[in-house]
Amino acid sequence: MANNEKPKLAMYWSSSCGGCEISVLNIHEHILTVDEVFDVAFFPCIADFKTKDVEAYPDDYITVCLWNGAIRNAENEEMAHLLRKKSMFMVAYGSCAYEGCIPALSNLTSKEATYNTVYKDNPSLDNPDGIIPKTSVKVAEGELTIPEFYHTVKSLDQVVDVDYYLPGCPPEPPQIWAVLQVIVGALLEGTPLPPKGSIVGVTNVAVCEECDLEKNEKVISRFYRPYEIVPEPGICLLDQGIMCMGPATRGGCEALCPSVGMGCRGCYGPMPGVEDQGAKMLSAVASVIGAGNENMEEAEIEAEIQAVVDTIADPAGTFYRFSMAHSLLQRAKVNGSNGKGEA
Amino acid sequence: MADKLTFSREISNLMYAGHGSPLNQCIQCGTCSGTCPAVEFMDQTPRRLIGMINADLKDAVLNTNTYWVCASCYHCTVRCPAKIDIAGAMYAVKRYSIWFKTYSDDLVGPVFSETFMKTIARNGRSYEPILATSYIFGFGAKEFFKEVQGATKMMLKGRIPVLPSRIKRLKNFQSMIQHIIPVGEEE
Amino acid sequence: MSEKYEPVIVGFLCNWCSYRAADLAGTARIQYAPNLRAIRVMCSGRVDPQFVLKALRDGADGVMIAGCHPGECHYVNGNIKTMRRFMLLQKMLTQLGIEEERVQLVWASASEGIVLAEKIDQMTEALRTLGPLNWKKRVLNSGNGYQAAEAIPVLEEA
Amino acid sequence: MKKYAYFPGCSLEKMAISYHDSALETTRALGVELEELEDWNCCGATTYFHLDEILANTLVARNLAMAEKQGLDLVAPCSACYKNAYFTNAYIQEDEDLAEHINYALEADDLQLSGDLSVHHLIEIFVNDVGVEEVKNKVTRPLEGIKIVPYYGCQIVRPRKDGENIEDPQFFEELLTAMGAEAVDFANKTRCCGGSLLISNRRAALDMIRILLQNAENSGADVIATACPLCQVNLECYQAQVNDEFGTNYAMPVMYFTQILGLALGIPRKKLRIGSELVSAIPVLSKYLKKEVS
Amino acid sequence: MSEKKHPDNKERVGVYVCHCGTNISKVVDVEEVARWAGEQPNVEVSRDYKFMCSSLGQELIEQDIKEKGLTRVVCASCSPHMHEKTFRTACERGGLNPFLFEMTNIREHDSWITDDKEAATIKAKSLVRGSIDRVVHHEPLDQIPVEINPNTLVVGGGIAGITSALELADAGYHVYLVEREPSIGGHMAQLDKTFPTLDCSACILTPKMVDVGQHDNITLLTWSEVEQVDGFLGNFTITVRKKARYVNEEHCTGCGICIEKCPFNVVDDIFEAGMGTRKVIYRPFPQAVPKYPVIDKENCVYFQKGKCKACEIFCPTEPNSIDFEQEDEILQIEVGNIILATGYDLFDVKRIPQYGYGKLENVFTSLEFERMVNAAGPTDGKIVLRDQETKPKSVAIVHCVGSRDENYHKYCSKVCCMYSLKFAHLVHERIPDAEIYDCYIDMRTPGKGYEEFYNRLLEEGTHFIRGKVAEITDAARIPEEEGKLIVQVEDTLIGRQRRVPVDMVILSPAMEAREGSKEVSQLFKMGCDFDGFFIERHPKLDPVATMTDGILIAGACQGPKDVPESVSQGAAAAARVAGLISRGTVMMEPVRASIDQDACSGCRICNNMCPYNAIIFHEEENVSEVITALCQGCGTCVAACPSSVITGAHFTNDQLLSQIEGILWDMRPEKVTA
Repeated sequence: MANNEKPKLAMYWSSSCGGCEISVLNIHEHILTVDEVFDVAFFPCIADFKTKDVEAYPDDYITVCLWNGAIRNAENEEMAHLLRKKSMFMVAYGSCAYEGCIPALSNLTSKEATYNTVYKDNPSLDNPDGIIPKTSVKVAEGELTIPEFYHTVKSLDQVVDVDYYLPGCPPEPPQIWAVLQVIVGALLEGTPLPPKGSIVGVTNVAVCEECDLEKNEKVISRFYRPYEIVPEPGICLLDQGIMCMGPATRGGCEALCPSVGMGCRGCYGPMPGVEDQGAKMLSAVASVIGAGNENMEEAEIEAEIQAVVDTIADPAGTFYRFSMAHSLLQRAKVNGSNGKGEA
Repeated sequence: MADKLTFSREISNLMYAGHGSPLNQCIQCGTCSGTCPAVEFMDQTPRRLIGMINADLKDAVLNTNTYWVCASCYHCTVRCPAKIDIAGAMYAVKRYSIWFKTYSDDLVGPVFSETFMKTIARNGRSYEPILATSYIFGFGAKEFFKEVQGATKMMLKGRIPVLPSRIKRLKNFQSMIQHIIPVGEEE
Repeated sequence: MSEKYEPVIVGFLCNWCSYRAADLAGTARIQYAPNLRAIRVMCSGRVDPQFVLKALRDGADGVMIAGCHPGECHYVNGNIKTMRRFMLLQKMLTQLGIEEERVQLVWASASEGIVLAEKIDQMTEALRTLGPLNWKKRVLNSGNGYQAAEAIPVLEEA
Repeated sequence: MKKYAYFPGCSLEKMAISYHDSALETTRALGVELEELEDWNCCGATTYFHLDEILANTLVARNLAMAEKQGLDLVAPCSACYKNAYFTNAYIQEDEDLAEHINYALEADDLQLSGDLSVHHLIEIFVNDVGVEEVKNKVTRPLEGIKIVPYYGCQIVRPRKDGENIEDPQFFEELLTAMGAEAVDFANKTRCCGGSLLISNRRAALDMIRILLQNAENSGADVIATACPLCQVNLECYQAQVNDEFGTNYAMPVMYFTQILGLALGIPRKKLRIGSELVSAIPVLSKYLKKEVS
Repeated sequence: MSEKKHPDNKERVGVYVCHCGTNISKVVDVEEVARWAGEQPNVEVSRDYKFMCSSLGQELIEQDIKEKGLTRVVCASCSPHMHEKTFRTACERGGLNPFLFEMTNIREHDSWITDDKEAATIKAKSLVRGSIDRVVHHEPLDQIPVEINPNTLVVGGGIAGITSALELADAGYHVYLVEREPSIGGHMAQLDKTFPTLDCSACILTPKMVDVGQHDNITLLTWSEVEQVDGFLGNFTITVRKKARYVNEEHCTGCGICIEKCPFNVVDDIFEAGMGTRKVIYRPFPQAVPKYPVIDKENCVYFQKGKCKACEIFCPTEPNSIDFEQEDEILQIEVGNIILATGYDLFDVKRIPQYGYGKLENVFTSLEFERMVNAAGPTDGKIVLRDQETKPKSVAIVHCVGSRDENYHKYCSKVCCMYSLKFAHLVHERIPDAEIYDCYIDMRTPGKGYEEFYNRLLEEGTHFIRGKVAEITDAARIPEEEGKLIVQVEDTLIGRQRRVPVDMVILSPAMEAREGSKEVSQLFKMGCDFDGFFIERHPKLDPVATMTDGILIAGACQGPKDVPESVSQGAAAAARVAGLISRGTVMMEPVRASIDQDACSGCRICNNMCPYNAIIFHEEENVSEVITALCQGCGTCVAACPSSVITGAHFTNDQLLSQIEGILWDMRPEKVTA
């Protein structure tokens, strides 16, 4: 970047909760540095920009685009392509952009089912005519269109090329600052950039390493849902039968959740070399089920194991809470009309 | 392995619910014939009959009386070390010979069977006297006399019915039979 | 493929029992459906659920995991761990709309060539009745392309 | 008290009516209810299997289906009927194809058979359900000093029923001992009586009967107990023919085990139709019958 | 999007498709497969050849490695269990690490199971593609040397076990011989004569037993049972329970006075097969090794009622050898190899009621007869009926009692024909005027001098009846049958049922697997078939080894056998072990798990995955570690590790995932037209 202009920062949200935007402000006084280093080129959440403004920018005009949110509909995809075109660095910011996160859980069901829940059978709404969104509708003034709602939720990198990933739901302040530093450093001091595709602000060891709870050999004879048990302090939650994705999740968060007695949900995504975080955790958890041994009759073994398996209410939702869109199967095979993924 | 329909194959096919081993598993050990309580009255022992079936000696097999002498006591079947349902096989040969009318006329068995079946098809239940008339000619005068003697004695003791009994839902019963094979029409 | 649909099964056979059972089936010239494509692992306990999902995603219509009978595992109890994983996996697969018949766990000792052959025949038939899975094309609508829900081939759940 | 669908079979209507009556008497005395199958049909005996296996099984299936409809297990006093019922019932479960054929035929009489009822021979009711001990307790007239042949015949124990000792069964002996009688060790207890041959091959049948009578006499028995009308008629009604044929002079009473049991339970002999047999059992039983008078 | 490392440097793979004569090529279009393989990514060269396992076939591979600089080799032929070793060594000769080779099974798994050429060829292609994509991810590995402990455990002191023990001991290696009875000798010690040479069993066996008893290299543990087996080839740890004898082996001289003085007799069901009695303190038979007696606690009046002690009172040794306080000892033994020679049981003839055993008193079992004709036996070798005096004038011998019978044992017990003939001979010899009827299904006498022995019996005048005996009864029909046993059988050669009246019947029961052999096979972590016999590694080429390295089998525990066969197997097993020991170390497959210490988070999921306890946890570093020496390579921990930091060498995730992808090459959306 030979020019002496300030680098341009953009942040856009697609299918997400908005927590990521807030998290940016969480970097406290650093936000001032950000302000002095960057010009904000596009940030609908804090300043009024229109899409046409962005369209007007020359390509690669924006230095860094922090994209948060999953790809849920045609508009999301459109904007993704646009911002990709206009930005030098596209950062998948937060779990939704990285691997689908909560929005992608709707991949367990169908578009119709989602519509039904949102527009039809839902106690809180009043829609006697059962109207559901159509991509285009004719009115007196002419034709109105809204973006198409996709059947399958995707992560950002499933639609556009992504330079860096910043996992977390939302990312933790130190990480955010870290990734901005990296880029700023590169721009101002010309320090080398991490290789394209890097996941920044994380460690390469699972959460357990950062978790101080005492871990023992695991033999789990039943699982508890958070409301069913008060965890014994100081002891590994998984050892107590409380589901904790820590073992299958990248570190970097300082094990925030486990340290306060809440099992890790896995928002930092899979470990290096893991194709499917959910499957891996499933395998680990099942392996330490304390049921069945080689001296029992097959039927007994099955019965014992089944009893424990029954205490895991919603495996798909538990193991894929954040990584559905990036999982191997990516979505459920569902009957288009009644979308329930569960059988 | 050839798919031409051999006699042995035909017989096996007739053993529909026969849940034993196929006939070609026979090791010719003779347990069946050693067991058989009626073997002395057979012109071929059951073992030989199996052997002959496996050798496709169709006519030779059908010309024996062996399968009609079989009292279907299943003693051979339960002892067979190859788990062949020998009594079942005997039935199969009986069926074959009745269907293709290959049995010799001096045999009482088939005639009896047919009458028996007709009686049931007609009444839904069997009835000894009717049966008697149908096979009695199969006997010499002496036996005939004896039969009657015995029969009369039983009659006196009230052990032979005077009239045949019939079942109520006879029509359904008969059409049930029709569903399987067209026999038993009232002629 | 066009005239009669031939399902493709990826089989994970343990080195000591089921792979040998398959060898035996061959040596004994037992004729059975050629639809299973075997991958040898040392123990059914090596089968990572990722493998199963990978196979389904990459186009398999079904996955068979085969090991030694419980109590006969060459590694004492590897197959018990397989059972644990398999049963939890099955529960999750139902949530993902994948019929039970598509992923099966079977036992076959080294001497049970016939047993394995029968299991493979049965599974092949079961899959034939279920029809093709063809995940990427029929469920993900090939690669990353999008498609409205209406266009998604509707597969009734079991 | 346990209740069963009771399938008497053709013989018990007349020929073996004493079996029929004594069966009802004894079961009642021991608290078992037999409800006669309404509109039962002939099961085809062994003969129908000469003609068509599916048809034969269908005849049997009709009776089974009617019992199933009433939600009762089936009891047959005739060994041939029992064997047919037992195996048709088993095949129905094993063999879907057969089940399909049969049920198709049964539609003609608005019946269906799933095959999940169980089928018992009458004697099994006393041995398994009532139990030998219970019988013992109910005996009011122990038959001490009488030697009885426990004659099983073929089809109670054959063809194979898994896990049972079908070559040297013991339950009949146990039952007789419970009545206070002495069960003689009868080598030919499961040897065929030739019943089904009487018509087709008389010589054979008579010879087979002879062998049994001989064995019975040699073993010093007073009476032969049977659990099958065919065996009974054979062994008894044809003794005369046997004697003529082979110049022997057997006079061996042959009774239904239910008649003997009834006696031991103190049921009056008329009700058991003791005396309707051709070779009278009265002499052998006289001392127990006297008790009846006093 | 996980950072999966794809090998940027393109590998050079050689693919070789074998015709296996016509075994493969008659169903699979091998030329086509080879041609097609050539077009697959990373493939440098691909060929088809008549016999890849032939030396010429192997040379092909070696040349290509040298000339075409192959870095990976795939061979599509038979099962890896058949020829993996062969081709690995070929690669090695070619200068390529043997583990850069992958085998594709297109024979057992393909050409032999279908005749659908098209389907078979498609299947072959996908299997080959799977291997290609897999082998690209292979890494060079070195086999792991394992030290072999030179001591050997032999389980079972029958003739097979005795032979193994002596062979090894004479070769200078130490042997622990464990026998659960009070004396070694096994079934052979119960026999009188051995066919076909008719030399006295005891005369040839006793010297060997004595050798075992006195051999410096043999630790003899009788009246003992193996309770636990840990470890693996080269280093087993065995836990043995040495049951209390109540006789102190240090002091006992085996004088036998205690036995003499013991006032109580009990029926000897084991050695005398119920034919004779023994004292409560006893030695199974006079030539027993070791000589020390055993007190049968259940029947000992002192143990039951608290008085007697006759044995102690009369024991002449100082200090007294009787020790009522003695307790079971638990011993730990370290060995490198195990030979199982646990022998067989005899079929329980009571299971065939129609043969009347137990009901008809003069029906005997073969073992009873063996004891009877044994000069040292209960009747001093006299052949008599149960009444102990009457000589039978006629004897029937019944073959195949429980053998060749789907109701009991499908298999042929192999030895019965011969020992039945032996019985016939012995009766001829001892009761020259007796009529002997030998009822057989087929006369099976394959063996040196066996058929000749059969001929000899024909000359001696045995009446042979070809037919399986239907029943044995005492229900006479004619005067000649009165008071006799009647053997009812079809003489199949004349096609008539015969009723043969005899005084004595000898049943020749099947040999069956020892009761509890299934438990034994689990204890030793090896296979046993449905009849309960132990499974050999290869039925033809490897009859004494098992699927479990370091565990061998000999004698009748592997299947029915006669003495000569058992002996040769005993020797063969010993030779195997001796060979291993002399090598000192064995090379083991490097298929082992290892944990990336830097990436392990210490979650401890894997800690109790390992059946061999090869995984340990380091508290201070908070990481787990696999002890390579203990790891057996099953890969269960690899599958369990939630962060994929455990690698299973030669079965890595990359290798297997790529194989899956490859095997499904024809199922990719663009290829599927469904």
